[in-house]
Amino acid sequence: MSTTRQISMSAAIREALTTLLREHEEVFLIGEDIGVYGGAFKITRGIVDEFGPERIIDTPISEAGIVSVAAGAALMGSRPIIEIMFMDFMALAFDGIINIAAKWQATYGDEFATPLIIRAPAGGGRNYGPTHSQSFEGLLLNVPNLTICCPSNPADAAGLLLGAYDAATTVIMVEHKTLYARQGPVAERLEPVPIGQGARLRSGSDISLIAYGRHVPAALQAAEILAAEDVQADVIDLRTVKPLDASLILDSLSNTGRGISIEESPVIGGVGAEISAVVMESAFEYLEAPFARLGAAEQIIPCSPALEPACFPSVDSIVVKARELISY
Amino acid sequence: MSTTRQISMSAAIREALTTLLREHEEVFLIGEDIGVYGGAFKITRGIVDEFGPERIIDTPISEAGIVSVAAGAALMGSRPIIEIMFMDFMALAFDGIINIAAKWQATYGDEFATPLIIRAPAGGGRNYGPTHSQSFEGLLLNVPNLTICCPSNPADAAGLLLGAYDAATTVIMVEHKTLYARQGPVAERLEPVPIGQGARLRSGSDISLIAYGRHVPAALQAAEILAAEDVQADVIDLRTVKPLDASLILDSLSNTGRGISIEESPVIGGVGAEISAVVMESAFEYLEAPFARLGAAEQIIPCSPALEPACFPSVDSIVVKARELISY
Amino acid sequence: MTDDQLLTAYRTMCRIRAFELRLNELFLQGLVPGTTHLCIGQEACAVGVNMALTTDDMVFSNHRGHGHLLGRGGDPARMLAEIFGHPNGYSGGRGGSQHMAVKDLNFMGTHGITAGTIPLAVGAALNRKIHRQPGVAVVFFGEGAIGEGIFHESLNMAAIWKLPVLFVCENNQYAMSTSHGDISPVANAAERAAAYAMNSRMVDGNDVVATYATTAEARSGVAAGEGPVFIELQTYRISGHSRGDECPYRSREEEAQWAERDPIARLRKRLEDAGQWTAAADTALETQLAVELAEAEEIARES
Amino acid sequence: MTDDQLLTAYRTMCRIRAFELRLNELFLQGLVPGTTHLCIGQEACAVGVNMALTTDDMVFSNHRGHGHLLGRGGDPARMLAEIFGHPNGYSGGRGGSQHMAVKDLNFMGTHGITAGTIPLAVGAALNRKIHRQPGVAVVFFGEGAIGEGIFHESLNMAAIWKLPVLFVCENNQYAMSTSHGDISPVANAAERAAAYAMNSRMVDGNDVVATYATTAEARSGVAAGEGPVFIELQTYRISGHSRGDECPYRSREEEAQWAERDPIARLRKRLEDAGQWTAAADTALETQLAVELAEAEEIARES
Ligand SMILES: Cc1ncc(C[n+]2csc(CCOP(=O)(O)OP(=O)(O)O)c2C)c(N)n1
Ligand SMILES: Cc1ncc(C[n+]2csc(CCOP(=O)(O)OP(=O)(O)O)c2C)c(N)n1
Ligand SMILES: [Mg+2]
Ligand SMILES: [Mg+2]
Repeated sequence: MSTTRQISMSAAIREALTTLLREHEEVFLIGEDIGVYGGAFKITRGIVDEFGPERIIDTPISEAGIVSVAAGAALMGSRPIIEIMFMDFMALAFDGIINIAAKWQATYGDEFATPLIIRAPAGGGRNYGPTHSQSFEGLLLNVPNLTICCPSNPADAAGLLLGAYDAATTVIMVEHKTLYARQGPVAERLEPVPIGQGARLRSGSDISLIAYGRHVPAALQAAEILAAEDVQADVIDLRTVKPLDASLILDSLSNTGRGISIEESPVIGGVGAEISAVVMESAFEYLEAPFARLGAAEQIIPCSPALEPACFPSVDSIVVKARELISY
Repeated sequence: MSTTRQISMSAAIREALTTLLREHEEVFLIGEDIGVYGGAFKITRGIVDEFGPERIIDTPISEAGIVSVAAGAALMGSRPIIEIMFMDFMALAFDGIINIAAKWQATYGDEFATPLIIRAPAGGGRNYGPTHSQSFEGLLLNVPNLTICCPSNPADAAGLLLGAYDAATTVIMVEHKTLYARQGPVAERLEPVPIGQGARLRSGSDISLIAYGRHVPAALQAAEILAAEDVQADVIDLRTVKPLDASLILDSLSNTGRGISIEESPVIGGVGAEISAVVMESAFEYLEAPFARLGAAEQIIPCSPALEPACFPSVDSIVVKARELISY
Repeated sequence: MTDDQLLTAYRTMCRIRAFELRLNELFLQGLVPGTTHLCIGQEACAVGVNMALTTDDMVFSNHRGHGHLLGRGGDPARMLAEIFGHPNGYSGGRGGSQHMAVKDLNFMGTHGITAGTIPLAVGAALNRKIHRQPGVAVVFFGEGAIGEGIFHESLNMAAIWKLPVLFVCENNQYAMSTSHGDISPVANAAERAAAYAMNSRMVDGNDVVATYATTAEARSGVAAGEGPVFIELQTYRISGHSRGDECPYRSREEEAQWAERDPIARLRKRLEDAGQWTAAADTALETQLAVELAEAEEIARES
Repeated sequence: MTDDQLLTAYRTMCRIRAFELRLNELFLQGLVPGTTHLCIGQEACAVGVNMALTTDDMVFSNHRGHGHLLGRGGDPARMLAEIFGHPNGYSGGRGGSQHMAVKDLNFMGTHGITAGTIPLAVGAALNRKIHRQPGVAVVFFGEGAIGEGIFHESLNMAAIWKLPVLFVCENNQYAMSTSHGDISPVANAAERAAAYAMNSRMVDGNDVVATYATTAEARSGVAAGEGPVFIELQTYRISGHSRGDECPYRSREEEAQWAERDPIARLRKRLEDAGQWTAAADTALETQLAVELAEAEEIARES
């Protein structure tokens, strides 16, 4: 493995975007205020200086148009990378995602591919309130032909972008906004992370903690606490939530017999429901306790710092749930 | 119980709409071509003659606008009932559903309720192809504060509309288009069906068949076939998929120890995933075989009569899966 | 249009009409799955526009797209196969009438979501502009599509970026049952272009010559980088919206008035008046088209 | 405007300015969670429009809504409580700056989705029309909101149904970092109204008198059933878009030019010139507002 450096997830994403722009003239970036302003989260800051406004395209406030216009360009050979300023606004573009991007190639044939990468800062934890804190991976899971990635660290955030480019399909990149500033080791030369492969971040035979995005660090912390109680957690970072790495999940559960999914989407109909169902179908015989789910509460995400944290899984709630399963 | 008559699901829905319009002046219908044309499926045929174009509002082709404009009217006390011509087009209105209708009251307080009933002909089986055959209940399940109903027969279709009116929240009414012509017994005077209550249509102690919409008749047929093999199926019609009737599901599974969900949404991240997870969490100790899911295939829904049927559960696939679980 | 072009236009319009009429028959016999939308009465739009385009141009269609595809050179056999849901159909039977595309023809797709292809055309044009490639994007849509927000977002972007797009609005007076007057505050669809400072044209879409000429003229400006143009083609859907539509929302008088402006009859009269066409030629053409179509149907059925 | 109204307008504008300046300080001290959008420079819009409305009118706001709510009579203490995320806030702390509504004031909500309240206003007006109730719907939005499809769908419906809606576009020249010229093919936002055959007005939104007069005049037509009106208020966001915006997208010269047109300074000058106001009065007002605000802050903090 090549040497690494510590950089933030923002910097890693910026580097991956720059790399793709340099290596492939078909790539362009498109979104609101991504040029001089660098986007609401400053991910694209400075990129326009190198590539100019023809490839770093600032748009009107038109999420639906952005996605579908990009799909049209993709249809002719472009490889657009879209930024939707907050994932909440993606709801405005669901027709383009569901009825166009996820369907054109499947319907009309392989000559009609519309490969898109759609990046979106997502999730809670910043007190932005009900319309600026959602994460739609749980909802989008039910759309056939869609790929959904949820990186938890700088190397994966960059690597999944390269992997998404290679996959040449419609990929939703869910970037948790609380992770942008997090530092992590990244190889000198960025390496693609293949779509659909999770990673085991810690081995343990007592309980599986299956997480993605910002809940991966939380799961690792919970694992430390549990280890002090002699409970060894197997921590899985899904990295891609669609397609799920079912074999890694099975591998983990067949060892532990107990597990928890930890997600940013609401629990009902979310990613954990799918994981639980997959565990049911593939690891039933190994289960020693019912597989459990943690995720966002069934409500709006409030702005108040006093109210918001209770809406999401935490190191504490993971530990509590794990103890419950261990003593089941 | 009052005497009943046999009418089609179309007629039952039409009667429920007429009843609501007569009894509550706050109710109006809004949608595309619902007046003189009676809607693409002729559900509202003739209604405009009684109530006039001021209460049966034909709109431009503007799904997003229809939902959000109706929400604005609801905010001031109206009780709009929307028709989205095909559920596929609801993707254009997801911002209004997710970021407005499902959030306004929860965010701003009870004085700011936006009660809406959104009816949508949904699902496959009519060879309408990829953009006219989808059913989004699995996807919408992940939206907090939303109610989703999927009637399987005329009485429930009418009764759930009355129940949705009483519930005074945002209710998505998923009407499977292959059911419109189906006849069934309906009480002389329509009776509301409370939101959130499933119904046991057949008792059995060997296996639970948990279905909704058009798969309920299929489950009942499968139950007949299984009965001939001495397998007694417990057939549950969910009627409402959000909120799920978890106690009925538990009640059934605790008796049978085996079960299958049968849905119109794609399997991954669909309604069955949630049911499976609920079964995992509540009925784990009773399970004698892994709970199984049947639903739409992970692909576009093709137009071809030769290809489409294979995309959906069928009497056959239910029976085959049931046998598999019984001999597990 | 040259004399030859006029004859070609006439033949193609008749081919479209024959295709649609036959499809209607097959429908009534229950031989067509799903649904379909016929363009009877709008043949001059499909043909006039298509004839003014080059092979580099990218054509986007909508739900009422048989004429657009036939006008672009689509193979009736593969279209029928698609409509029947057979494997040899343009989309392998997956798409049916509302979802066919042909890469070789730069025909980028009919589509079932109203207004859904408008942004795709804008994106295709954006691609051309970035990579300085030839060809303009052309998108056909009905006047009803103007109600969709994506219409607005698309025209706005095309205008600010001066993209090579021709927005071709076939105003056939109705969106399903809804008359244009009931859903438009402006009398003519073309007036919408003002909001985008976009050039617009209003043409008699039942006159293939005018349609061709306007499209050709507009296209050359668009191709030269002068920015998008909005063309309103005023026409009429002679057929119902889709299967089983008895058109209770419009009057028989109105239908009769428009029948007098039937684009095929008009062109035939013009050709006859100019001595370019005869009743005998017409009978021969009719027979030829019937034979062609029967062959196509045969191939489609077996495919 | 009467002399009294002018003084009221001035005081309210100063109250809004003081509120926003204090909020900015609190922000910089890290005492405000989430984010917030200040309307410094746009006070005349909020006040001029609100003063021309009646209590029956329903006001819809957007993300930059503090001025709209204060202008409607909102309680600064409850607003600050909401912004702090405290239970006594207008939305119980759930909504924060971008999500507050006050039923008693018929203030139907600030909102975080750009253009999201435009259709709500149309729906509120539809409700009024069906039930023949008094009051018009008024919606504030920025010129950036015009990019959204829902803007188009909403104006279209309001126009065809002749609904009582005032569409108030505060054109503050920028949507975040994007200048109006970069995302609009037409020079003035009001030109968009042409696509809906809608009456429109263009006003100096930094002149509270003109804003008031135009709104009052437009409102009376709207209330009389003459259909919706689009008002463009030309103004400037003196503050950055939100926290930490150093405005690299605009020039210091431009900022200086607009600073000369500061709506508060202009109104003060006018009042002073007319002998209605003095420097002493101004100092007294400043003190009074500071005291008021400190009290509100105190209440908000403890709530
Ligand atoms: C998003 C969406 N909404 C509604 C429909 C249903 N629909 C199909 S065609 C049509 C009318 C379209 O009218 P217009 O655009 O004028 O085209 P025309 O049918 O007249 O050719 C409607 C409402 C649809 N296919 N997609
Ligand atoms: C649907 C949506 N897209 C993008 C944003 C992010 N956003 C917040 S305010 C803003 C600019 C709005 O500009 P304008 O409408 O002119 O209002 P102004 O901020 O100038 O008052 C943007 C892009 C959003 N909140 N909602
Ligand atoms: Mg039409
Ligand atoms: Mg602005």
